[in-house]
Amino acid sequence: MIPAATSTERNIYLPELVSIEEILEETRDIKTFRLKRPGNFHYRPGQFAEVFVPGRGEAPFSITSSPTEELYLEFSIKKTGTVTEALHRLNPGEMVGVRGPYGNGFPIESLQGWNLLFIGGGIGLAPLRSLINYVLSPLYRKDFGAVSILYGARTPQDLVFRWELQKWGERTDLFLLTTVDRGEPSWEGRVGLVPEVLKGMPVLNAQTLKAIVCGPPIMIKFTIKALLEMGFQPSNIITTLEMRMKCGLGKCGRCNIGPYYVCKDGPVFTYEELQTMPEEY
Amino acid sequence: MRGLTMRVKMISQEQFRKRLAEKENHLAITEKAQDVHRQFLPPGIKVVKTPKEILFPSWKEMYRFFFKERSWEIQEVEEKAFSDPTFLLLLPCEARAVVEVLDTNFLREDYRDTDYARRRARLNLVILGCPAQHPTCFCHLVGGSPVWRDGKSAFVLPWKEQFYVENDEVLFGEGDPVNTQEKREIESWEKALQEKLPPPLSPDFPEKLYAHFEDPEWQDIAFRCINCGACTFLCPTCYCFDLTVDGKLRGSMLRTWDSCMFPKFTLHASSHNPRPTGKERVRQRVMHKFSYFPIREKRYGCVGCGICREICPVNWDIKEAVERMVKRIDSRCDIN
Amino acid sequence: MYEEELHRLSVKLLDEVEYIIGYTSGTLPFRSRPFLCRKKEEVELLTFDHFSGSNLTRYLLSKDLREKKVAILAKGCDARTITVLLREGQIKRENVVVVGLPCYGMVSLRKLEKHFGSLRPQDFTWHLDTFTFQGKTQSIGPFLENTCQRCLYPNPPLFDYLVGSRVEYVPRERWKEDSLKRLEEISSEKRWEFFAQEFQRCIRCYACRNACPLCYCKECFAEAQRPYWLSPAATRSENLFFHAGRALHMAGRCVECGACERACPLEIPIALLPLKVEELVREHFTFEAGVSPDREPPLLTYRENDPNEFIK
Amino acid sequence: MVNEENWEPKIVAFLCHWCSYAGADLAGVSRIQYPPNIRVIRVPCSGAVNPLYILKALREGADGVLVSGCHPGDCHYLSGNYFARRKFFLLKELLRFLGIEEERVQFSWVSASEGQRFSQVVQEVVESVKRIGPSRKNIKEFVFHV
Repeated sequence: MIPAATSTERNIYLPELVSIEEILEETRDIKTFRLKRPGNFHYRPGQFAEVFVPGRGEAPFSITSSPTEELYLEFSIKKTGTVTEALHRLNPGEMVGVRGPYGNGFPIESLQGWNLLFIGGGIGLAPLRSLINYVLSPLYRKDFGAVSILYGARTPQDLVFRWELQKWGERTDLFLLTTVDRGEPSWEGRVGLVPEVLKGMPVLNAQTLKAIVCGPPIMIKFTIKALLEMGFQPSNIITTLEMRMKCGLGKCGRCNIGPYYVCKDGPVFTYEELQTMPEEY
Repeated sequence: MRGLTMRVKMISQEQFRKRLAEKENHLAITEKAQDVHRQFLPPGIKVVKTPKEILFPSWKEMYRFFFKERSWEIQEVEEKAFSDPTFLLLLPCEARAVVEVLDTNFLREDYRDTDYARRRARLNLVILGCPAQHPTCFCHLVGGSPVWRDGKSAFVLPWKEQFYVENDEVLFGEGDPVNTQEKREIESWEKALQEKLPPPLSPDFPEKLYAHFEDPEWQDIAFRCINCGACTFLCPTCYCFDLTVDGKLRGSMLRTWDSCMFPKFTLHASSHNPRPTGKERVRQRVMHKFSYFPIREKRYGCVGCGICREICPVNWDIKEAVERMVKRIDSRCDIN
Repeated sequence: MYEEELHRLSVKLLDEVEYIIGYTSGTLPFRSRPFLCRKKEEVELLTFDHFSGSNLTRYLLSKDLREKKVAILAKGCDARTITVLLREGQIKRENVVVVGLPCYGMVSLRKLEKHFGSLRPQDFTWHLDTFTFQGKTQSIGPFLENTCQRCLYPNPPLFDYLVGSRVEYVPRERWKEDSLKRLEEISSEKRWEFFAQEFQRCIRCYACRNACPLCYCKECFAEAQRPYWLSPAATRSENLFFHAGRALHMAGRCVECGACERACPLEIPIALLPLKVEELVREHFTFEAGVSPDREPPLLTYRENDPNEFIK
Repeated sequence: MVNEENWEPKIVAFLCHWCSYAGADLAGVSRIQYPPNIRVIRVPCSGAVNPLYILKALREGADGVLVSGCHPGDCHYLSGNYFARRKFFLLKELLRFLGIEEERVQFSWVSASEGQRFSQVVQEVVESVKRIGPSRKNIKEFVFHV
């Protein structure tokens, strides 16, 4: 017969309350929250967690800090809905619930030994940052080849992780290119849409490169088109998908694209897998 | 499936009715099972519209939160004594919905839904076999049959003024043994019944349907559907749920039924909706049960009970939709 | 009813409109269902019988039909719904050709089965307001839906074409069956027990809301997050909140067609609430929804002598 | 859940800013005593009180709801209370039809100068709600006490 649920068995929907240690204002509508890391919470870059705001609701956010940071978890959250709005009203020291980690995360094993090209758009840099810092950490840097990052945002005010971009820029083993869609007099860097700037980048040898793309759906679509034209194999293009999620456990039935549950079988997919899925995301 | 150790017995109709009447307050029966076996049943048994009312209730508090001494606290909801029945009389198709679909989703090893697991372990299924196929059902189409059982739960089949009972120790009490000749008779009758049924869908139908995602036929199939949640809420296999918070300074996280027919089911915070109109949502309902779920779990997500056909306000018919897609697939028309 | 006349008219109509929204026979006994007729060959499938209960006007609001020129079959109550939608600017009059159907009332299968037990369609032959079963012809009155028994507008007040002949009597006077009146006569405590027991059963599948052509809000208050009115939990108090709220949103709009009650999969008599509100509007604000397009709706205007004694 | 003797009803009062709220203010300023059971919510006009506010208050656990605005004719927005009156009439009759106690939802017109009358109105409302006891018919099922 079906084994009865023992009372000790964990209620899979129960979050763990942790305190907010620090809140960093990235842009006018994006904040980075640094939370104390819940007990035995082990995760891979690219995984996400359900953040529960008591009295308001719960929503999934990709973890933007790298697993190599033992003490805390970071989420970069844009104010768009009821839960994010409630989060943006919180102050350091208040409590939120964290449940997870969920999702498959980036395929670290298949990235090892390859040169990596990270392409981020707006808040899409958040999930990538977890992988970038993981790759750049002293422990794992040797496992990966050359790293280049192309990051675009709408305007200079929308650039996130500015201090980290600074740090990445100073590193010698890394090529960073930041662009904005609409420039401003105070902005000396590149101006142009990410897919165009990508085509103009110095000659990239597509055979030894894996591209990891993250950003708004339109940017992903055109970037992937550009990558294919540059000779990237569909299996070497990796992206994360955005779907409405509630449970994060592959049970509540809403985040599916075809037979795949984005919260369990994803959110990270290669473009090769995306091609087999119906156009419904 | 019929091991030698299977305990079988024959009981009379009076004993069947008497024992059920005795255990009345531990019993529930699904409305469809009551319709099919009305003449054998004692009055007064609690009727439920769908097995989900007991196993996966339409709303349940998952945990509570409250603000006390300047900090939040989270508390599990202590289980008050279950008043739900411990025996559920249901038809083979509904039993199949519980065993092969709801269990698959809620009792998966990686994340077990403890509320469902507790209720499921407590509930004994009593499957009442159908003497013949009801006009509105199509269990044959999806690999079921009017005499399906899972070999573990009790099974009862009306047989020549008596009842053939399998796997029951508690409910119906003592019965006279079944001699081998009678047993063979029952088995051959069952085999004959199953042969008479029309053929099921072809084994590769899920993959073929998957390829017909962009078929324009979906627009016509979805025209009359008004996108309410009636079919999904009363369907024994639909398990989609929503997690909503209710309450500000003290409240609960509620797990409630949700439906792929509602537009907010897949609405993104950025107001993008991958399934914006009725067509995508109706297509999702059919594709999930006849393509996506079978591709993942190697069995159909629909058990052919026909409840959604009976209760639909505009008589949208899932069997008709599947048959139209079968015709589209057989007519070899390539759509992309 | 009126099949041949309807088919002849539909063939002619298909020259000037792209679609005809009508009814066709269903896949289950005693059921007919909405049907989009596009081509002349499909005209034969159009039917109208005592089980064509759904209100077709809601299909006029769907994205792909809204801009097109469409003909629609409309019973008395459906035609009133079209007037309300025109008044509320949801549809354009020139896009809609209304084919009026004088209606003798929709029969409730539940009442038939309660009286005759399980039935087969072939045992019945249906005439305008009587039917023959096992050789005996009897009137359909006692088996009509609750709303049809108290109907005041069997003939469509608005139409471009009228099929068949007008209904000579007003059903409410003829059948003298009024489920709303019966409920008003019992004590308020008993009424509460009745409603509490019925709302306990509701599972909030929103079939009633989605079947109603006048419930076309982009985001219904029952599913809103900002502001958050009620939770999706189908408890008695939340269901009461939803149904009372919806009934109030129907004030001066509900045409008493009963499509919400017929849509309910659990057969809960939810139309009682909008009907009660509509009765109040008729009595105290002397207004009837969807009858004359130019009258000011009740909640958009006021009068000095509106009821006031309930206010301290 | 709540013992009957020392039970104090919780009443939500929607007071229109221009008249009833000012009336309540006047009652307070002139030290007129009235029961402390009402929780005041200031609204621009009685016409701004959506019947869903009242149903929501009952759902969240209010034992009684009072909506008070300017006398017909005094409305700062000229016709706000006239429109409101029709909506309140429909809500009151619908709740009565459902079999919910009359006293749960009460309405009044109190002008800015009627401080005394405001305290009488509140007095009446609190007494009548006390007579019918705590609200059980509308309160949401998963309320819990910490």
